[in-house]
Amino acid sequence: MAERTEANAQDRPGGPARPIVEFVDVTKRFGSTTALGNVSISGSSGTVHAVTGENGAGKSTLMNLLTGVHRLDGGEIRLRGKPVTLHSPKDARAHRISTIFQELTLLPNLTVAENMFLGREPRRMGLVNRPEMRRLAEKALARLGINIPPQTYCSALSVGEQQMVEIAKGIAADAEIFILDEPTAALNAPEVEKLAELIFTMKAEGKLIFYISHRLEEIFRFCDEVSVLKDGRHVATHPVAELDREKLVSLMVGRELGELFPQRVPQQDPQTMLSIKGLTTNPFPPKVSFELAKGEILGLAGLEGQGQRAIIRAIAGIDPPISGRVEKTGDDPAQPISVRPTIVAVSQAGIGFIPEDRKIEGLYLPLSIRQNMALGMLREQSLWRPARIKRDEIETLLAQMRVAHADPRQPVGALSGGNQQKVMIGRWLASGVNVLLVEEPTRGVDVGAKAEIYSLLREFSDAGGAVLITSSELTEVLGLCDRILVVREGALIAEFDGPAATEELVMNAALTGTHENQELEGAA
Amino acid sequence: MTVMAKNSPATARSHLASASRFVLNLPFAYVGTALLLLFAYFTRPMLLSPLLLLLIVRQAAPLGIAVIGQSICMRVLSLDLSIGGVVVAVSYILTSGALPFSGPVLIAICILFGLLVGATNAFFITRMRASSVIVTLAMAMILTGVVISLGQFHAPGDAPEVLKFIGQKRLGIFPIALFVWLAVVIPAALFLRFSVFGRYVDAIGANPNAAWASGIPYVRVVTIVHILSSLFAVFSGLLLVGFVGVGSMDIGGDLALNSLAAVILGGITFGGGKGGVLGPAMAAFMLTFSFNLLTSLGLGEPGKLMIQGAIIAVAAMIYASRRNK
Amino acid sequence: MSWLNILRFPGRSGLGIVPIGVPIVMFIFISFASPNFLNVQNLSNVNAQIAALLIVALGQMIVAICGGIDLSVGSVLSLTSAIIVSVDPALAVPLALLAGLVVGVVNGVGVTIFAVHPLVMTLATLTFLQGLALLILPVPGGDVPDYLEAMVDFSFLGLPAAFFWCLVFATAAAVVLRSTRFGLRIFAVGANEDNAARNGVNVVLHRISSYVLCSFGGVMAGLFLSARVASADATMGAHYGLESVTAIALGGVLLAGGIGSVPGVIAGTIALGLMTNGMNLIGVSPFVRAAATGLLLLTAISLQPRKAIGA
Amino acid sequence: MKSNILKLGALTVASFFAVASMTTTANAVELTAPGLLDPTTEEMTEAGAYKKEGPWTIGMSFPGLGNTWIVQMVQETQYTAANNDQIEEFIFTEAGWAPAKQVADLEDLIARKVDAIIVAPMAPASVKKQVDAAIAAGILVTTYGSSEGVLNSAVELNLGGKAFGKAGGEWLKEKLDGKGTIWAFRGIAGVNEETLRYEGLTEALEGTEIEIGAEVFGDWNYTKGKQLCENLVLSGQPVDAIWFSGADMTRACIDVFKDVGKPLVPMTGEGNNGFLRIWTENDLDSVAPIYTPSIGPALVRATVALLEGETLNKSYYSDPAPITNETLGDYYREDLNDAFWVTSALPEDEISKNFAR
Repeated sequence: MAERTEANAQDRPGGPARPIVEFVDVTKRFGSTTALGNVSISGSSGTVHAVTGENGAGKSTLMNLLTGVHRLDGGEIRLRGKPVTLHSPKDARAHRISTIFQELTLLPNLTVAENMFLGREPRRMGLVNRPEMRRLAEKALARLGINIPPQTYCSALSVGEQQMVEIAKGIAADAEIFILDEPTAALNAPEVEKLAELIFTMKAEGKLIFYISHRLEEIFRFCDEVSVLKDGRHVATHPVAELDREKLVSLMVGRELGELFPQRVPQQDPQTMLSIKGLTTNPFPPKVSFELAKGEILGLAGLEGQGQRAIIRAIAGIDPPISGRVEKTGDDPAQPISVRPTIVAVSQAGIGFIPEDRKIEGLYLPLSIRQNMALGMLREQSLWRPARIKRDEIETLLAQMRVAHADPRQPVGALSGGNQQKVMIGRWLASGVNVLLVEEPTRGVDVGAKAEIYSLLREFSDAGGAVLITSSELTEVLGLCDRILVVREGALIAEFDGPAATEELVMNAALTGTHENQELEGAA
Repeated sequence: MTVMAKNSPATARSHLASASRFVLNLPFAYVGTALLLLFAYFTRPMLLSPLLLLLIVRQAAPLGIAVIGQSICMRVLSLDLSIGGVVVAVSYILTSGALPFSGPVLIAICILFGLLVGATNAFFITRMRASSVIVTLAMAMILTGVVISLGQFHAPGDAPEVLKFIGQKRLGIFPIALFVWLAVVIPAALFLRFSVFGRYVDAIGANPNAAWASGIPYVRVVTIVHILSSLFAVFSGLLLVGFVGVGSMDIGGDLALNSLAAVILGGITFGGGKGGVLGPAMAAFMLTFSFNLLTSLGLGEPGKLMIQGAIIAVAAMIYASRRNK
Repeated sequence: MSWLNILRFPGRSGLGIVPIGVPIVMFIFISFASPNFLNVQNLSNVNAQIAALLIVALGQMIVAICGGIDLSVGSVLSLTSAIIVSVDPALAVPLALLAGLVVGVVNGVGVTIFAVHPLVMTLATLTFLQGLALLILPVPGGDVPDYLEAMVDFSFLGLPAAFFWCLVFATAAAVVLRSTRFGLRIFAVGANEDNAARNGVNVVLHRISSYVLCSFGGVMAGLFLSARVASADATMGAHYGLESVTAIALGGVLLAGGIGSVPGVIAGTIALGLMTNGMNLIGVSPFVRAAATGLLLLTAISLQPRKAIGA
Repeated sequence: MKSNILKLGALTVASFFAVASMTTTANAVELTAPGLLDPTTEEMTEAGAYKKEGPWTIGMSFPGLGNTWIVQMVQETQYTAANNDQIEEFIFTEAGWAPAKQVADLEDLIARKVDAIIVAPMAPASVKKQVDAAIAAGILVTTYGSSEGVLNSAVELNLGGKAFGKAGGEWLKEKLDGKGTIWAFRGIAGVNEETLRYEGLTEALEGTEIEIGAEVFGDWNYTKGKQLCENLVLSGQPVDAIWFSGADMTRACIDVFKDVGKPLVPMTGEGNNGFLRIWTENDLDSVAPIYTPSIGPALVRATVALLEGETLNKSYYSDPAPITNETLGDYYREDLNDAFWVTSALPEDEISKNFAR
């Protein structure tokens, strides 16, 4: 803590240090939507500059302008005082800008060393100098204190290891300006510590680090300055020292958290809809059993990569479980029906799965809104029959969900993220399922749409359905769910009643909780 | 925007613009056919006689039927290169005399055979997750190889009379093959347009991952698609054998690649497109008409191949780049 | 890494038990089945018989690693054959190479810039070039330049010329894949072009270059084959497009991109060569060959499942 | 001699062959039915030069398959070889019309140490090296076709070619009285035999006022021939007669003329039963050169003769008189199907077994 203020103090005398990166009135549009409007932010050497805001606020877009992935539509970027045009990631690299992307950009069929030097392989006599590459890779990995042989193929690494390699790759680039986009998303606690050390070293070396995150604790721990974006606009930039948690949150959100979430109605006589018995999933050996009741929204919480995703995907039949059973209560509560763990059988049993990535797994972007919705209605129809589509029902549903659209015949890809998310959920509402498995219900969705999606899910459960969600946003889990199960290393380690749970309780469990099967992991 | 356009002086121009947009959005086959007909009108007007056009339709029918299967395959992001092999096998079953049955029974055997080939293709593509290019290519190799080794000591005989009748005769001036074509195309078009199956085909083509994750019976749909494709190949083969009248080992050899070309010209791309079933059908006519036109222009084989290749490349480039905008 | 480890963890080479095992099993089987197989003359025949296919398949492998497919390479071979007997012998090779360059660029531009599916694009060029080759050389024949014939007819250290052709091209391809930036980056492009681009790889340039190299392989195979049969034929390469795809698929190259290796392609080509040679030697009806190749291909590919369903 | 046999009337071709071989024993070696194959040179092979102790292994390299003529030729060849107990093994290879594959086939046959090779070269130059290698390895080589001196094979048996095209051309010249417009339906572009046949036609037409109005390549194939003919007929190209390089195309064209109701014009054909059937049934006016599949058996017999130490002429040529309206009845077999080609060397029971309608 003291160290950080010292660093700040060094910059201060004689006014602010000359910034090496300046965004001046930058604007970026995608089609008709303005992703960024007149944003001006600057960063100086030897500082860690947080860029934060809600999902979809424009953080990644802003940084992608600096990495050459996107081109400016207005304004300019100045590097060391001079305006520059960045056409490609290669250009950015030439200007000594290094990016550690949020999505993993490692190529599975390249080794760690090859990945780290892709695009700037060291050469000797025109050929790739592999020994040199390996040596440099080892050096960079050593700086992070990680012990991964550089000759390992990246397909063999865990997600956390890949994230570390991604970071090492950025460091090995010998740049002046670093962009860290949600670097801790896939890291476990010791890895975060290593990253922390590294960030302080880099700062001491006079680098500028843009730290993109919406994790408040990290911003307060690592950063000197914070710029807040909201809906593509620059809200404010403050030294971190001048802010506290509440102030930052209010800058980010601009409203009380409470009104986001619909009212919880306690269920009188909870009746089991879905029971999971002894489920084991691929990377995680522990057996998982729980029940989902009618009218309930159940949340699987925990740190990222702890098995929530594996559990929900196993139930959905996407990545079928290794063992275990799923039973669903049908018309007769006394006679639960065993559900085969394949996605088709699961869907036939009246269970809908809403994936986290709507573009990749969720929507049919080239098809119209109506076609997307209509596909849900076909769930119980025979392949050979004429498709019975009730257009008026679709219109009603679209209106109910307040999907902002010009025409149901327009391609769904032309909608904004929030409306796309609604269409994806709407498809399942139209299909008549009574259990929904939802991964990250509001990823990449603006705040207004969030509230609407929450109330959609709540209406669904109130109408006699049941919802299971996974979410990396703790506030979401706390605000929406009736019951919260905390997952750590694939096991359920704690259960909280929704209204009673707090962020501290859940985080505590997620970070430190243990389970009876832990020795199993030790043996492995 | 439409309100603004209504009373503005630019109305006529915007009509023109939307008309030209409509034309540009049509599969290339429609525009191409129109251009070819126009060109023929000035250079070889004889080709436009109704009689000849109907004969060209008959020539196009086998390709037109095979192309339906190919187009559904492509709409679910798959491909069927085994069409030629199926046709050769059909020719063998019908004309080798190795199976001592009557014509209708042989036709039934052909259909069963088509089911089997399609199911085998589908098995490898969906269950073994093998590339459809490789699987159907291998299938074509196996079928032609087996047929040629079986047939090497036996000259093929005549086609069943019923097929010769369908392939060669006409009602009035209309060749029966035309009716067969229509009888296959129209139900296929309606089925794909209105059935649940057709919706699923669109969904899989638009986003296979989403189709998988949302519980659409992906494997079943792709399996049916490949079975249908083989069945259409069988029908195409029946028509071809009937048309030729005798068995032949090099029958239908260019069907797989021509059908691929026709699908592209018909506006189908991998995973969708606007052509439906009619676009590729039009493209089958267009290709056949272009062969005839080029012949009557006295262009030899080389010229024909070059123009054919150029047409496919240009159409694909126009269509693909427009789709990606 | 030990040999066994490579088989167990093939990495991006695609070299599993199947690609390596198939030719070995075939070799052993034919050795027992035919007394004439294991003699120097026959083995050198096999070498000469597979050389052209190997050269084409190496080019096909580069395109495939980069995530494409090139059916037109057979027509490039035919075109080369037609060109070299139709122009001044001194210009023959440069002109053929120029033609290869143009074809590669056209294919590459169609696939990358116009975003045409590679099967469709190269099918179109296949058709066009076949026509062009027939236009240049309607009737087979002609005199292949003497220097070319000399290049396939020598023997050195008791080894036939074809051996050195194979050696040169296999080595060149291996160096390209293993030790050049291009080689490393096409693996990246083939695995995930977006991520490759984010790492500063020029995807368009690499794609186009892969098609150019493939066409270059077609040209070289055309020179070799025309010289070997001492005459030109404008349909000489017709089989090579699909045959080379078969060879690389047998060799463990993933058609979806990102996986493949020179040893695999060599193994796949040898497997095909042994199939033909073995059947001729054992006296199996030659017509069975196509069927057997198809079966082999199906078996091989079933043992290498992918994630996605489709083309 | 030929007329002698024709007097036998409506005998089938095969039985006529059987009778012929019984009655003529003058020559030392009988390669085919008499009149089908004549020596073209006085030069003889050296007696005993190729003599080997049996049983033999004989290999054959053929360019490829594709039509019923080839199937029948291969069938007859294999039958002949199988019925000679001195031939232990007969290996048939086909190159799928790829010159490189033919080279490979020959190399493999040499590697198998066969006693003799029958080669039907796609292009003589392309197999020269392998033929020389075979001869150097002590293998007897006989050739199907004429290599014009390129190959050093012991004996060459040739057929068709210019004479085939010329027979049709001469007939057309007569029919048209030396003037008019004809269409020429050619075979597969670039194939040697095809070029020769076409040259035969142009030679026959030299000095006449007959013009070739349209020239198309129908690949000897019914389907393609039919499409091309439909096209030419309906595009109104003038035509007085049609020359064909192969019979399947003639059949196709007759079907087209009948289809559109256009009066038939003189068309040349080929000795194929399907064509002969249409000819007979429709009372056409035509001529059909004979391109005999018994060339295959003849090659086997020549090879065997040489291995036995006999002497043969260095080259032979098959140029039987074409089938005309007058002789049609001698050749047409109502009981056989369209895939049968005259004249066959198979015995009658084999013929009726394989080609029954």
